[in-house]
Amino acid sequence: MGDRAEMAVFWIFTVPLIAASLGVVVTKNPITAAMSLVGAFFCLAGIYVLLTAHLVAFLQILVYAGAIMVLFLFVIMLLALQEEILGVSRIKVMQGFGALGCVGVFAVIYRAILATGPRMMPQVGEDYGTVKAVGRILFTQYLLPFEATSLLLLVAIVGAVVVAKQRI
Amino acid sequence: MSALPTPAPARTKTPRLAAIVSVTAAIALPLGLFCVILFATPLLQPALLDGFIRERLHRDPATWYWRDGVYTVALLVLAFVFANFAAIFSGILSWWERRVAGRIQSRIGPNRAGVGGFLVWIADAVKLILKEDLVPAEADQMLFRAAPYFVMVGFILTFVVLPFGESIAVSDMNVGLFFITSITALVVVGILLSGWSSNSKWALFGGMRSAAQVVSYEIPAGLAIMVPVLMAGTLSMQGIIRAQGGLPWQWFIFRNPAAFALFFIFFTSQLAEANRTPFDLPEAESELVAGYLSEYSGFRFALFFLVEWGNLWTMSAIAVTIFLGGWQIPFVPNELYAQLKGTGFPPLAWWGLEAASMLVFAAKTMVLVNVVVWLRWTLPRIRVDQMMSLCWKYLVPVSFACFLFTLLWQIAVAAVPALETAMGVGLTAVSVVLAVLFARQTHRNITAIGDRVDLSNW
Amino acid sequence: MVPSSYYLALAAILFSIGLFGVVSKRNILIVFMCIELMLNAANLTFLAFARQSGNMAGHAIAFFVIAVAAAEAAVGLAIVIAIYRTRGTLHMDEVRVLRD
Amino acid sequence: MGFQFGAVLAFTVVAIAFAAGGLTIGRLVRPNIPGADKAAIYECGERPIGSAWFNFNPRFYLIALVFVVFEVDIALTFPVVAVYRAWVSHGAATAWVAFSELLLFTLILVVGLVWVWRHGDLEWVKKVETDESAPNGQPSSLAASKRAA
Amino acid sequence: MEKLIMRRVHQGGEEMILNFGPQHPSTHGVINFLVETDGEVLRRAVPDVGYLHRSIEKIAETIGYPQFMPYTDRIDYVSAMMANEGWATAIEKMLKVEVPRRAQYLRAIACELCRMASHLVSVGTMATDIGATTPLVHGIRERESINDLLEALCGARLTYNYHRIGGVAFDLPAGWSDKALKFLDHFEKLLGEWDRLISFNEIYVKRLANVAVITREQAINYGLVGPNLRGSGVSFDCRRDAPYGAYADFDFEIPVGKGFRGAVGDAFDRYYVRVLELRESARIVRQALAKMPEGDIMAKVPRKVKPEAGEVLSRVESARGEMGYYVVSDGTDKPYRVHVRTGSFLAMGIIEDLSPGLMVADLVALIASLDVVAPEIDR
Repeated sequence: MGDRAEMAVFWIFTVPLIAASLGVVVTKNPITAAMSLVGAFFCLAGIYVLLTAHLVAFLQILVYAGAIMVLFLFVIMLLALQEEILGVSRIKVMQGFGALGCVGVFAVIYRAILATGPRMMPQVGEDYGTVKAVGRILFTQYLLPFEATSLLLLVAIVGAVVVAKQRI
Repeated sequence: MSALPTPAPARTKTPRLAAIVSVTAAIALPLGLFCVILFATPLLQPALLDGFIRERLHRDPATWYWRDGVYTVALLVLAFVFANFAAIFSGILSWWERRVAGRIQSRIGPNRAGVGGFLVWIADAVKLILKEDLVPAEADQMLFRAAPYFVMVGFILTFVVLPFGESIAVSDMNVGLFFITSITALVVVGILLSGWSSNSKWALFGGMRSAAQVVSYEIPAGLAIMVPVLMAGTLSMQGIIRAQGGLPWQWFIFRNPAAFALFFIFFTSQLAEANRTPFDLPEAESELVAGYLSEYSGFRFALFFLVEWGNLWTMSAIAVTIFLGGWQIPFVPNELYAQLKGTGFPPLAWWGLEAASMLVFAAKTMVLVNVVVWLRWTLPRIRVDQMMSLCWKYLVPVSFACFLFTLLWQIAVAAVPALETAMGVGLTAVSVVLAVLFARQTHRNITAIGDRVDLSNW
Repeated sequence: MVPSSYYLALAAILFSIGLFGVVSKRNILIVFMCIELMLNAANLTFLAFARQSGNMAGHAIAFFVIAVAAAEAAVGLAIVIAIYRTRGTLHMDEVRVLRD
Repeated sequence: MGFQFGAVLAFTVVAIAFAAGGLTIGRLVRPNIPGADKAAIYECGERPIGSAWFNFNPRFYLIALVFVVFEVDIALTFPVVAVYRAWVSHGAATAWVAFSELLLFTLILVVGLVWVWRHGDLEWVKKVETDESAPNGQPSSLAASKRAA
Repeated sequence: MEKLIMRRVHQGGEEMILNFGPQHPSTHGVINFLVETDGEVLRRAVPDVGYLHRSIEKIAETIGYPQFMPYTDRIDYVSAMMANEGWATAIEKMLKVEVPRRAQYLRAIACELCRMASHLVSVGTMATDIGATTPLVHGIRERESINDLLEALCGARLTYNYHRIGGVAFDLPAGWSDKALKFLDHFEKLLGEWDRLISFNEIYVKRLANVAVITREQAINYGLVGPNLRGSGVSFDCRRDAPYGAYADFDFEIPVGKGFRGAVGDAFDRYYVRVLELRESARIVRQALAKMPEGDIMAKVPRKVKPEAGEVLSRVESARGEMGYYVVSDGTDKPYRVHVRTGSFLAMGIIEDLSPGLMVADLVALIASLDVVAPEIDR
């Protein structure tokens, strides 16, 4: 894929990604927010593919769009959350400060990025980012975190079920 | 079959034009679709496209400024071909299912539009396009309209990695099976949205049931998929097929007893994910009227239905790919394809072999499609709590056990390679015996009530 | 070729949007979504750096981040359900008031 | 590589265009005669009682919860499973190491499943909470009419 | 205007209240249930009947006794023959008319064929409600053969109007017995296929066994009749315990629920009792054809039916259980009051009290297993 095409694809994903993320924080309706987030995750997966992270891209879709967002949708639908009970903070000042602070954070990070300057991506092998490559490092270098993840998931399932069952 | 045959009503003769049109369509449409796929899929991929331009047009695309544009157009054309394949084939399958259902229920089935009612699905499509499109006033307008798109995209995307033949797959990604598992998410989101946005209680029931069902059965399906991955050592669909062979005992299903069990688990899970009987709870007509489809009408409804019947093909094709040897032709080694293809533009012999592999794949898939149809018109529907306990208490633990068994099995096979072949031959023989016994019992049941096997009157 | 700074800037934007949501939104559910957004921004940074250095460690980290996000969402949403069913609201200020 | 994933994008575009195109063609040819009755929500021919956007039983949420954890488990196992065969072919020693790694990972998750099972969360709670309006053993219609009176 | 029945459900709680019917595929006609659900589990299902009320009892007061016969067909159009018979026996009791033996036999044959047709619809729709669509079509196919036979006998396929006060309208056509016997030979073999096809299908059994159990006491207390009562293990059948017509001459079993696949009185028992009754009905038809006496098919009945003042109750065993005709005469040529007691109406009474704790799918199974027919509820 040529450079121009790659740049074009980058923007094809980036513009909707930012729009969708803004949608999450701007909208009042939780369903719309959740759908924006789903859109954002799909665009992000596209960006991951551009970064030759194939496995992570589809893991992103599988786990985020397929599992976590289904969970969110379930909760929104089960609790029948309407707009009234959602509203934004009543303290408008908070919002202003929030926006200001975030712009500040962004400015700081952006300066740091500018300081490092635009780095060109190096060429990577055919194997980079594929299932097998990731599997290999998970099997060797990151073995302990890998096993720990299963413990984390075990704790999560127990904790979540206990909490959710409290008044069911 | 009745003891008191009433004289058959005089057959109205199909008009000659309709007869010609329907027979032509019945032959030409599937044939044409497969031909287009056979030629378009390899030809529109960069490698062959470049080769074609270089050898036949004598230009060098590498120097073109708009080379990516050419590829993009090629991809869009390819996507269009597959979208049409999905739409037309699901239409044809809907007709086929209704005909088969007619035979199962000792009635005729659609027989008005064209010979054998073949044109009925076109009539249906035209009718659904011409129908008024209703959106309930109290529904969430935007999400109600958006839901079919989610389902449609989730369905069409399956064709990106779905193989049809040796070189006939749009894309052989290294994450192939993972891709298929992940895009199911789109369908779930679409169904949840359609159920919720309708603001109808029946739709909500259907949407909830469907989402719960699809996500639950994704676990046994995902575990079942892992076993072929373990055996093939790759996630790529084509890679998994290449790891198998053309003869039954070279298929994954027979090479490992756990895979044999998991094939049925996978098939059951796929039935559940496609909302087919006995897992048709989400649109259980006699309980939920039409489930999440209650408020949909016209073309939006048609989109959901297209996906439902299209799923028949995709679910069967996936099962064929990972368990039943895919497009592998008996006694044709994988190397032969590469040898025939050579380096330049492939010769006719290669195209012939590709066509044969496609035929094998389509034939296997159609067998499974018919099994799904057969099940639908035979079995009752299970209840929602039974659906859940079947999944979590039976399928998931058994899948886990099979998965762990396969881990051991792979170690054993690595030590004694003959084990796999022996198991393959043994399980194939067992399956043949079981099939024969089943056929005998069926024949006995048919003759016991004085019926006979009658395949006439199609 | 898209330079790495583009990805990093994008990640910064996502992170800031997520942060804004966490700070200004008072609905627990939306706050959760914003946290997911921030986690994703972090993931994007990991992957961008991984790509820049040609090293796959970032992928493994992104992997674990996704797993953590899932665990967090499962527990978090369970808490959301519990709160909503006992208190009838998801407004963070009100939940805090009702606690004591 | 670009082609493989470009295909996903192209198929998405075409799928959306396909659905949108069909709806647009439909818009040109189909009738459009709206009416209040047609726009009503279907509830078996009666007027709907209340909205469907209503608290639904959280039973489904528990299922989604268990699902998420196992889905993540499967997602994490996939890449490891893909290289398992290669590891096994390295020799018996590596094979057993790889086996025990996957075994441990899976077993921890199975513990979760067993716990949820033991805890009774895979059961469908059918018990109806007895409220004051329907005392046990007494026909509820009596109680209901008492309340109505 | 809010429906009065809305008072019966608990509103404003955490339950969803929805209308199940009248336009619902498995309410077997226009019946409405107000369903209070918590997710998939029902809190209560309150039946709301009356959508199909046609004032048939009132019509009887405005027209003469013989003229009312076609209306009785419409009380229960699935087993119209028994509704005919009930009306005929009631008026015959009033007039003290002795029906000729041959007519009684013909009535028994027609009624049992009709019972078979009705049960075929019942078990078939039950299978459809559980989700298997094929058995219904096979059942309907056999029912078509029965309808052919009945059509040959009385000229109609659904609303027969075959009975007359004092006898029946038509004698057997030539060759009819052979046709009927040929059908029975075929049909009895088919019952085995029916069991293989659906009755003992594992999913089907799991859906019905131990679902909506009606105990023996409940069944008696709620006044259930017919297969619903027998499904709970109570052996009561008007044909045997209050014989009318020719039934005393025949040898047949009364199948009762034994807990075939679960508890006694569950949905499967009610279903399977009907399947077993199909065989018994076929037996009765065979016996009646074999023993068919010669003679008239009509008694001598005055042209103008004008019974003495008084009241009478007739009981017949319809496909949906005991059907009672209570007729009061004031001595004129029109009845003073007619009341029809039907099995479906009684069955509706138990649904509300059985419903708590059932699932939505179980409610469908319960309604189907009670075999309610909407026109019979409302009349």
